[in-house]
Amino acid sequence: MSDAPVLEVNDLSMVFGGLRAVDNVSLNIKKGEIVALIGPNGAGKTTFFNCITGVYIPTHGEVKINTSEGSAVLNGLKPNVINEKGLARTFQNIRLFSNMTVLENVMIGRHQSLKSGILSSVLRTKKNRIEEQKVIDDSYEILRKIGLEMYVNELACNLPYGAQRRLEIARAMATNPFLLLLDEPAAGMNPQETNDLVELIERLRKEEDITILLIEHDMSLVMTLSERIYVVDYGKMIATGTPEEIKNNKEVIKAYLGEDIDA
Amino acid sequence: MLKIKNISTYYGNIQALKDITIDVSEGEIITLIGANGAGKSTTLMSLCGIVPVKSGSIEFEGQEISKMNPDRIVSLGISQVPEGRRIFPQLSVRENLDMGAFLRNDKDEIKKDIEYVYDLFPRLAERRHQQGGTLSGGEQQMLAISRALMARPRLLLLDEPSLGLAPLIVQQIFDIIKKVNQENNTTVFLVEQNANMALKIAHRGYVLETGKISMTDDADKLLANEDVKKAYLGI
Amino acid sequence: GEGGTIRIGVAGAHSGDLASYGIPSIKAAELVVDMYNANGGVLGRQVELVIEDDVCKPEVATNTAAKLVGDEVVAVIGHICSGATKAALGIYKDENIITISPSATNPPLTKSGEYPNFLRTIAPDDAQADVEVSFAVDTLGLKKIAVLHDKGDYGKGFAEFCKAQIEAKSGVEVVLYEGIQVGAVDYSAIINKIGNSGADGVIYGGYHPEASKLVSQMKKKNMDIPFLSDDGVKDPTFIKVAGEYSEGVYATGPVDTSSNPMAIKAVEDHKAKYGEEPGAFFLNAYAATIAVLNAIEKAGSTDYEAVSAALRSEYVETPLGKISFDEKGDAIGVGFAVYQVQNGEYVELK
Amino acid sequence: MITIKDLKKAFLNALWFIFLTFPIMVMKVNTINDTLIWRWMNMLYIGVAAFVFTLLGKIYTVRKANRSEIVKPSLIQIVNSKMENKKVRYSSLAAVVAIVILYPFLMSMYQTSIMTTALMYVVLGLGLNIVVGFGGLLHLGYAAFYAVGAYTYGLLFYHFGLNFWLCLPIGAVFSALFGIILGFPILRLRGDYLAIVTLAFGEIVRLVLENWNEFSFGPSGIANIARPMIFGQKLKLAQVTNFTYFIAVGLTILTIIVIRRMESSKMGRAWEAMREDEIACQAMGIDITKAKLTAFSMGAVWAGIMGVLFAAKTTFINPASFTTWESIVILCVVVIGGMGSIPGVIAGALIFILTPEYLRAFSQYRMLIFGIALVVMMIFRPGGIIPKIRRSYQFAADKEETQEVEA
Amino acid sequence: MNLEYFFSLFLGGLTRGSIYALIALGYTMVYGIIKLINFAHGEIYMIGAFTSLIIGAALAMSGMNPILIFVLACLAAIVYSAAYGITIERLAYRPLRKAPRLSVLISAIGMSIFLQNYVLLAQTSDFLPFPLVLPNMKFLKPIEHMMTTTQFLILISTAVVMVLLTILIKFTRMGKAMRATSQDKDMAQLVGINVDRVISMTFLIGSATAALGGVLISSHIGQINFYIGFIAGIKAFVAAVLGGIGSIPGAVLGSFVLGLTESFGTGYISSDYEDAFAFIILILILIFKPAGLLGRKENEKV
Ligand SMILES: Nc1ncnc2c1ncn2[C@@H]1O[C@H](COP(=O)(O)OP(=O)(O)OP(=O)(O)O)[C@@H](O)[C@H]1O
Ligand SMILES: Nc1ncnc2c1ncn2[C@@H]1O[C@H](COP(=O)(O)OP(=O)(O)OP(=O)(O)O)[C@@H](O)[C@H]1O
Ligand SMILES: [Mg+2]
Ligand SMILES: [Mg+2]
Repeated sequence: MSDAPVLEVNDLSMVFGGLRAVDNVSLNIKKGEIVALIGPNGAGKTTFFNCITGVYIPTHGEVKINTSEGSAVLNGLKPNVINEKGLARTFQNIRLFSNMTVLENVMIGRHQSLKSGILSSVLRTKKNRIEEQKVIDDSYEILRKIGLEMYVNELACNLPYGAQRRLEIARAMATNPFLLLLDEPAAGMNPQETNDLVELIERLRKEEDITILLIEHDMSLVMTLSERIYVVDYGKMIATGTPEEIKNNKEVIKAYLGEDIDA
Repeated sequence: MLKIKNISTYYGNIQALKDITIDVSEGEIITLIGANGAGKSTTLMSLCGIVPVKSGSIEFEGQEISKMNPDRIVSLGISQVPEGRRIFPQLSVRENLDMGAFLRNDKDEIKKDIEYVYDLFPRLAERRHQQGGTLSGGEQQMLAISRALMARPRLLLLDEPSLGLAPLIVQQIFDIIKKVNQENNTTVFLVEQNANMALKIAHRGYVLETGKISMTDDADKLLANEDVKKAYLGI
Repeated sequence: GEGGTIRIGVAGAHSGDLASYGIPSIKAAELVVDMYNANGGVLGRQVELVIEDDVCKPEVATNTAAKLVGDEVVAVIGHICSGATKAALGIYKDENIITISPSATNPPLTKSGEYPNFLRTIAPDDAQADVEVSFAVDTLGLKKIAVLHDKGDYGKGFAEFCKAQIEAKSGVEVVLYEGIQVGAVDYSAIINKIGNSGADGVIYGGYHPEASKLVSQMKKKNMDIPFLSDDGVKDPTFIKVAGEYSEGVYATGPVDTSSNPMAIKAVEDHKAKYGEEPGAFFLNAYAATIAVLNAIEKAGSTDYEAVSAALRSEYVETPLGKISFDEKGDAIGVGFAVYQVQNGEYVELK
Repeated sequence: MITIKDLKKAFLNALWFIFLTFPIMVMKVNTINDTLIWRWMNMLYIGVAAFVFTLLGKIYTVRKANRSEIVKPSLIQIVNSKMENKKVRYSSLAAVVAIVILYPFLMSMYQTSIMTTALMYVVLGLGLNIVVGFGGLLHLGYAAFYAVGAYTYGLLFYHFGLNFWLCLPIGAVFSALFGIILGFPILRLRGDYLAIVTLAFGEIVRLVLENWNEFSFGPSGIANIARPMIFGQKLKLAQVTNFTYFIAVGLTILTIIVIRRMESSKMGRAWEAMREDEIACQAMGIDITKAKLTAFSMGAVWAGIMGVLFAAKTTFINPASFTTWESIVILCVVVIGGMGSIPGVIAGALIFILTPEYLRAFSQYRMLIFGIALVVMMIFRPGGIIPKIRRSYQFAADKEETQEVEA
Repeated sequence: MNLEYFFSLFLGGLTRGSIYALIALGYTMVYGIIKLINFAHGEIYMIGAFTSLIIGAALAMSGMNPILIFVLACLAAIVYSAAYGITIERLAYRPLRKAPRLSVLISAIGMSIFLQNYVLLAQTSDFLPFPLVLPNMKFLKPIEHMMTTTQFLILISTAVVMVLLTILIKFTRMGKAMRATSQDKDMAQLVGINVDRVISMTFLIGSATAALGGVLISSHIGQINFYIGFIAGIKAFVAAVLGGIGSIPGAVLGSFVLGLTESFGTGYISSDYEDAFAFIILILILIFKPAGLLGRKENEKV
């Protein structure tokens, strides 16, 4: 059981009009792994994420998860159901709830974990009050872990770009996922901030016991963090392997990395 | 060519820029680096008149522009690749490029320039009829840069042009910046998180810290500076 | 209070899209009151008008009524629209305030017996429908009639009575019964439908703006069947607006009193004071005001019971003729006649 | 402060407005009587007014530019910070309670009556605020739910003699059901497409009421609906007016409490998130279908309740009271007050409904003034009278820290 | 089934449709650029009609040639409506460029109330007969009972205006600037577009179209008062949304669908529910095509 990959994608395709943005991609991730998905711009990475998380309904293929609660097929489910099943994501083009505070953004993430209905919140039962306070405290705790506690009551839109990216991660973490999908988490960060982010992701994996699939163009981050890498180009999987293997793969160098890659 | 003198900019009650002074001379590449939220993008937006400056002056080729409307400023030969790309989402790639050349009337030259940017980014040529909004992040970035080039600016403002681009393309973008600077003598004002690369191609650099200029020097000297290394280069 | 002025309320639509039906009653009341005050008032006291707008909306009318109650009016001239009148009457009834409407024609207002304090100087819709239908069937000899209305409380109420009365007669049928859309830009569909129904005449319940649109579009389509309508159309404006197309149109209206010397004087006074012809329901409001003031005078006090009795027992000379009110509150002596547009003028058909 | 240039500008503006208003203000045509009247004085008035207002506008902008160097805390912030203090809070609360209780005894029946109307709009505004302010769904058919409530009471009373108190919850439930019925077909619609469909829905409901005589009595409506009673006792007019007022007060308080609690609950946050970004919202595990439907039905409940009260207050209902215009008025209450802000909506309703009543003195001009007031209000306070203030939260962690510091 | 009856309903529907279209075109244009449900658009239409009534009636007293009067009054209406359009934009909408969209909507509602009452007070609340009447054209004689000269002119103008506006938006510099402005105002400025001027131009063109509608439609109906703009505005709004708001051909298509639905609904079912048919078809279409008939689906890339 523990050997079965937590996420299993088989022959996934996504077609827009005549464009095969994702073309027969298969991929699997084991529990606790950090896996990177890289590839040139427009290769179909984000589309791949969208298919897994239910934003798009894939044209073809299967997305499956295996957890302690058994396995489940995700295709065709709504994004919120998929999130309930334990997949959380961040967005490449930041999509925070911009006119809500940082804390509230994270509290939204906790939505699923709340049990009380409208009636008990209107009557403000004791159970409800305790639950509400717990959401607040939990959310604050998450912000603290991610290092955003100084912004709690700021509006999300007033945060600097890098902080917004981290808030995306915090919000995703709040949904208690077992698998976290990060779309270019380091975009817009300077090298120093990227280093901090590497540390943060490492820590999240260790402390929160989650599996991570990330898309990133910053090779220093990809190479240090990930255990395995998948490379796509024009929607097709062109290579897979450890960072070392990928770094030396001719095809990948030609399509994506370029000759002189430092790191 | 560009003289920014003691400008301060506010968002409501929050002061984003405090007494910024920057000089750029013709033909230079200068870069502005700084942490998230330091005010780099705000500097560019103030320059173009999108965010009004409260005090101070901005002179472009001897002309005071700090109170001008953005479209006037742009017509003086300044164009910008804004943060977040800001592609016109419902225009096709081709139409987005045409918008870049909005103030120009030389049809034939425009055609040539379009071919030129298609050459620079073959990916765009492939996607020329696609709606801007559905391009991938990186494709949008290429389009944003191309659109700015279509104006044939004399001063090109770039806000994090390498954001979200594949390593191969990043390299290419910096080459293009250099090329544009050398071949067309376009002055470049570059805002970058990728300080390493930026400082490598720039002549001079400024460091911005929470709305204030904290350091300015030749690019290679900044690259060697210990503080800069620690804070921005991640070494 | 005692010894002070006698206050009379004037309520109705004074602003908004129905203002043209409400404002003439203000002017009528003003003219009458000026006349009385110039002659020393009523019971030796001056009469004062309290004018309040209800925009013809029931919800506003209740507030208007509360305001008038607060201002201690003895009687109210109004309201203009039946709906607003019904809402306001709930309040006047509890406070024993006489209410005389110049224009609310909805039959249950008097017939239901719910509102003993309510009277009107206009005949109710059913009486009018009676006149209309017997004219259409007995005089014009129509056999297949299309009955249309504007979906408003006045127009639809009138049309319903017409329909019922036609159906009660033998050998005549209603071939089309429909509401038209007020304010629509074009009526060709409904006109085609009339043509298709084989109707030999149209009865329309509603006001003149829609009527003139209907009539002119019918004539433009060469549809030449009699068009009959109600008091809302028996208005000189209709003829002006519909122009040549109005020729031959029938409309019911209060028996012609324009030769009545009081009516002539009232209209002259209006022209002198406001520089224009009076508008809709002007004479009805004029008569209502006179009736109230006269009843107070005759009763010798502003006491509700006394005034109410006086209104029902005393006949009074008004521009509508010599009138009084029956038990239910409908004016006796105010009847309907049929008019036809002939050479650009409404002519009473005897 | 005023330069020659400004004067010149003011002069040009005056000319422009003279030109603009010329046919309508100066000429008066009556094609019925074929008359044409020239009113040259109006031209003068317009010119002078445009001139003066331009200069005043100039002075205002100059002043504002000078002033904003030091940003003063707004009145609302001051009030808010004062309210932090428990003593101030409780004493002002006591004062409000006292005024509310004494109001009908100190004021005339008319004043009480319009205050009741205003309070009804407070509740309507708060209800619509759930949909528009919290959920970000532009709703132009809210009056339909109001109608559902009113007709629920009107018909149940007419046919079965059911009393006001019984109909209150029934009206609420019916409205909520209608909310869900409306919600379903429009789940996929966004923004203004939603607005037009809600408008269409509202009109359809009204048209049905207007045309389906057998069911609703058509345009002649239902009259003689019973006013609220206590223990089946019929009250005198003045008493019942006061009683209705207190019912409105009670319902207003109930609404405020319930909606406040909803807002700060899980559902309230989901509504807000939905307003901000539907896709991200779903990615966070929120079922937006459910969120939208609850927003519509929870919003509709209040309209239903107020509909019942409306029928009881006016004793007469007909479809003309539930037009699109009515929906627009309620929307104005929400936006003028401050979208998403409960105190804002309360202030908005009071101002919006009471102002025209107090403008009765200007009878003919009042709608004109009212129109201008809307525009001016939006220009100077685009976020509404009392814009939403985000609450900040208390953390257990905070408390621990302060304790640690103290220790 | 009676074929002639069907055909006359069809023609009636077309007439109605083209009337809606003439108003909806300006509506959709203004919406396209600032995403504002311009409640005052109906009032601009009304002001156009009133201006032509006033000017037309005044000129008629001088005994001028009726055709010339018609043309002059029409021009006056266009000039004045355009002037009102840009003035309203300047006063009531421009200061709110950065405000929440609903605030602008309320401002528009305020403007609409103001303009109605302005005309009501300065002129009259009565319906006035519209003095501008076109003489019948000879070649329409055979189908006169189905289509009058004015109807014919309305149809033609709708087609012409639609074509002109489509050309304007698709192919001219101004059109490009309009499209860019509607999508991203700041970025439009950054490519050198004077956004304020572009928006003013849009209002100018939209209002001029409304004025043309005001004159022709009033001449068709034969009477106007200060309140005609409200219903016209709502119908135009429905038509524009039905076709896909922001789309020029969409507005025309939507208007025709609306006109035909109402006409056939009245003809074959009942005019009691005439408006209801319009609204039901609207809801049905939007359920299946949430962005209207010709509206582009907002392609949101995630
Ligand atoms: N909704 C859509 N409609 C049409 N084409 C689309 C759509 N979404 C994505 N595409 C196209 O699919 C391709 C893959 O896009 P995707 O966003 O997945 O790329 P990516 O790998 O994430 O690139 P980047 O690294 O630049 O973000 C691109 O060419 C893009 O233009
Ligand atoms: N529209 C806005 N309203 C309020 N505050 C803002 C706004 N835009 C930016 N700020 C604030 O102004 C400061 C400067 O922001 P700016 O975007 O210029 O930073 P930056 O240096 O470009 O950062 P990054 O590297 O993240 O892009 C930040 O503190 C930010 O929170
Ligand atoms: Mg991507
Ligand atoms: Mg930036």
